[in-house]
Amino acid sequence: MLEITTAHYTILSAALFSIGVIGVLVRRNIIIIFMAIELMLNAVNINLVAHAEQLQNLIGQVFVVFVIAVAAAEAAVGLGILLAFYRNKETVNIDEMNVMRW
Amino acid sequence: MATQSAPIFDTDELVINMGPQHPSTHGVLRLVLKLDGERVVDCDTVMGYVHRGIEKLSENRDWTQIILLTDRMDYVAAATNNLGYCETVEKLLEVEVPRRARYIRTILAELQRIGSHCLWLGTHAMDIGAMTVLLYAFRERELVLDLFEEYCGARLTYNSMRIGGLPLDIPSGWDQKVRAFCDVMETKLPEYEELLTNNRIWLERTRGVGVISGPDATALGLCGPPLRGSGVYRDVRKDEPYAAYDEFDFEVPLGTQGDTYDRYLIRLEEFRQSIRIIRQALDGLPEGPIMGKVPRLLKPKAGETYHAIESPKGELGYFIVSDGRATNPYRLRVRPPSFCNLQGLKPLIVGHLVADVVCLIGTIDIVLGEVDR
Amino acid sequence: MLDTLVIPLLKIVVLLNAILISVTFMVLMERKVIAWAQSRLGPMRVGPYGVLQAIVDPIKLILKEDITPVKADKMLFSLAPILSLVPALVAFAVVPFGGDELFYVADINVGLLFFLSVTSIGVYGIILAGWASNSKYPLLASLRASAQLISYEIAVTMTLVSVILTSGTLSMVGIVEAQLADGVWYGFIQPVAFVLVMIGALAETNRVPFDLPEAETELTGGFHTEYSGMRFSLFFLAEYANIIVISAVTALLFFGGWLRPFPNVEALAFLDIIPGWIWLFGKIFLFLYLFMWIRATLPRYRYDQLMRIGWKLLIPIALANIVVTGIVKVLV
Amino acid sequence: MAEALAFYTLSILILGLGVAVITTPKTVHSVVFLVLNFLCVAALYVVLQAEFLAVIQILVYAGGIVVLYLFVVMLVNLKRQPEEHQDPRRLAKVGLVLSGAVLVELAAIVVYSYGREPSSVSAPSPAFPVQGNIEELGWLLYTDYLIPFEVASVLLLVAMVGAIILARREL
Repeated sequence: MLEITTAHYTILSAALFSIGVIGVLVRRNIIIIFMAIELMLNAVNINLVAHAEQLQNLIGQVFVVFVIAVAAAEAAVGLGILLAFYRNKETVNIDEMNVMRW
Repeated sequence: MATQSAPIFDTDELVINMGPQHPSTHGVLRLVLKLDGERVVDCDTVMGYVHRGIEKLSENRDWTQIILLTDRMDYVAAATNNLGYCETVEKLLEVEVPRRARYIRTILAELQRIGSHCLWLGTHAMDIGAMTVLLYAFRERELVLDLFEEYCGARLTYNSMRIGGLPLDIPSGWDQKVRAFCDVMETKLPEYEELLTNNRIWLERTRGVGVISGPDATALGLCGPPLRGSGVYRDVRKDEPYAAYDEFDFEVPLGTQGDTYDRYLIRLEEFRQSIRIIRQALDGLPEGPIMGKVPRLLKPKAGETYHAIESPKGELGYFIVSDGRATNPYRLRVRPPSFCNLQGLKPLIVGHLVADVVCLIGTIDIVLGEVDR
Repeated sequence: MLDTLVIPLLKIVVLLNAILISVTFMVLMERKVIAWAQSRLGPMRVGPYGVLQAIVDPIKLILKEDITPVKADKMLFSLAPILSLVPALVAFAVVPFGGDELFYVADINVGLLFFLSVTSIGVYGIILAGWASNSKYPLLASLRASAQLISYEIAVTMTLVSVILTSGTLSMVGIVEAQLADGVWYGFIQPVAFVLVMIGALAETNRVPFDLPEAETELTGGFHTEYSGMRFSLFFLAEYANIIVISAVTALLFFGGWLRPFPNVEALAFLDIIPGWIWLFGKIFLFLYLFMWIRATLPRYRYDQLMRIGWKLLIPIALANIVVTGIVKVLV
Repeated sequence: MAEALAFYTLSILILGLGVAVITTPKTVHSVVFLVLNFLCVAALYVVLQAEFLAVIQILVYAGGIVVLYLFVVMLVNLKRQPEEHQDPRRLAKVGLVLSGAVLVELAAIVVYSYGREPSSVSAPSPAFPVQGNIEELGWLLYTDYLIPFEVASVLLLVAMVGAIILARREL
């Protein structure tokens, strides 16, 4: 129990990932859904870093750098779309985003 | 989609109240600004927070008591208010004012212009963030106030003139002090200029901000430095000389661009011209009485008159109707320069950023006591 | 136990107290410096030449009533000042006040990046303060502030890359030692970077001429309009702690930290009599004075001009500086 | 001992804040919890000896991306919460069950892979020692992973341009 192995980190990562999944599936506010996706990305990152440490190999960390870069891009574009959508429809409810055009 | 409706509100529009309690509305002016981001798309000027009914009150005061009320209009330039009122009544009464009194009045009015412009410069610079200029300008304004205190005992509301002349002759040695002040002021002006005139940030904040063309300015009824900043030659001191201005040699600075920077330069130049006028007046100060021949009981003939002077803010006019029976005016109406210049605020503001709003309130140089009366 | 826990904790306690006390005296110093610049006297009532004002002011602020607006978001309203102050204090963890281990809390291999990242957290305090107040002026100010801080953070970070390239290390102690090894302060090798960092520092600490988030004459006080008492003073502390830490980092990166001038010129060795931390404090003091001097002199930029300077001037110059530094580094 | 203490404290914080992010009714509070969550994750990276990533996590995630979220939340001044608008076609409970399934699946994978052979994944000879990892990380990024690195920069450029175009008034 007191010795922390990679398994511990993997379980933490799995739990955080599940929280993210719950957020995506249950909430309707698209901003919260975006944040849940960020949680999931973080869960993945924890996993990568933990394994990088276990395997004494930095490639996992390199991947985290890429994940962060992709997350930044995703946030920028996603929130841009969200703002454009909000300006037209006055809502951030994902259920109302059911048309491809507005 | 059937449920699609017009937007309930624009996401970007924000209505804010600037004032009546705001550090840079120079009193209790209230501006209702509609903002798109930081840009002002609409502006509503609300005033009247210091309305004291000075015009109405005047109808129940006798002619001399009203001088006291005029002090309270433009309270940073009380002497010019006194001057404008007294000259109007003198015109109505057809009273000749002695030359010495007219000279001293001119000196007082020009000192007042310097004092008022000091206050304007300080607060305007403060609004744009240059804190030190405020203190520097107030340091010199303090000297003006000292001179006034020595002349009439008051520092803000002077009540310094009487119908037909002046209540007091200048104290002995006062003219030397005024001369010394002129010298001091001349050395201090470069200090302000050093801090502002060529300051890059000051240029960026004032150049091209609040541009108004000459015809537009005339159409809006602007007066004083805002009008001259747009290149319109209009100065009551030159056009319809009063007091002793026709005897002095001075220039009226004009702007070319009509922006905030031009108005700033004009007022700075007016400092210099005021000093020039004061020096000429002191040099040529004639001996003689300070009160004209004024009847004991002031009872002008029935009739009306309008007389305007150039106050630091612009054209200050008084319109007085006398019914010939009472010892008080039948109607007194003031044309306050601040009020007229405030008309120009909205066209200046719309389209600019919030930060420019304070800069533009500063540049038209209003005093709310005068706007509301 | 003693080395891993007690001594670091002791250092932290000493450092925190030193910061807080120096902030109060810095406020006094600012008031005095600006007063002299404006031909005034400044505080004169409390103690000789008003020196005790530094003690009276905090007491006054603590005793003031703490007002929470009814419509404010209570949780965030309370959280915002804390979020503002904590990063400012945490940033001191990597600031070495001397080469000896006694003078710093931690010398980590990512020291400079740590400093940048921690200061980037400070923006939350400002945004949340503006939002939680549920008031328009603070909201406007906090939007300004967040855009400003993020923009200038990018500029500063990019500029510091060229310093990192020159020194080859991210450790604060390492950077100063690299300056000793190179025999020259980086302010002389990287003058462009120094100027950029100084401008960025003014913007990041919300100082004149970039003090838009708290532009009193425009926004009635900025993001902390609705704050009073101790919460307000936390923002105050944060701002001044930020100024001190950014002055310290600038001194370390560009002015050789605790090194004497011309550290490798033997003829000046007699200057070594003065201990290193005094050199550093002197340099920090100089920068603080510079901040105050600028505040007393300059007007304020407008929002769009500020953004233009940040994005169209500082960032391109910083990028060009990186390229030039890289080329020189490869060639030399 | 110290690692265990740090791990458990941080885990509880990370999970608790994660739950708070998706359950809080106010969006702004969610964002704040997300920031705190990211800070805790950064601390976890320090425990895992990835200091550089920890700092990058704070600098980019907490200091950049989440500020963007906060910005959007402040701009999108909601009059009504989306949750008040019920769409009968969407059932929250189904989502909950599905996510439960994901959790079970993940747990199963973990238990399966670690429970059976605890020592099957022993450390191979390290190609890059983790000590002082910035230099090695930089070395890797600019040699073996140069092309992905450059592609990532292009991605960011595209995202930046895209975001600017999307955020313009007339689309």
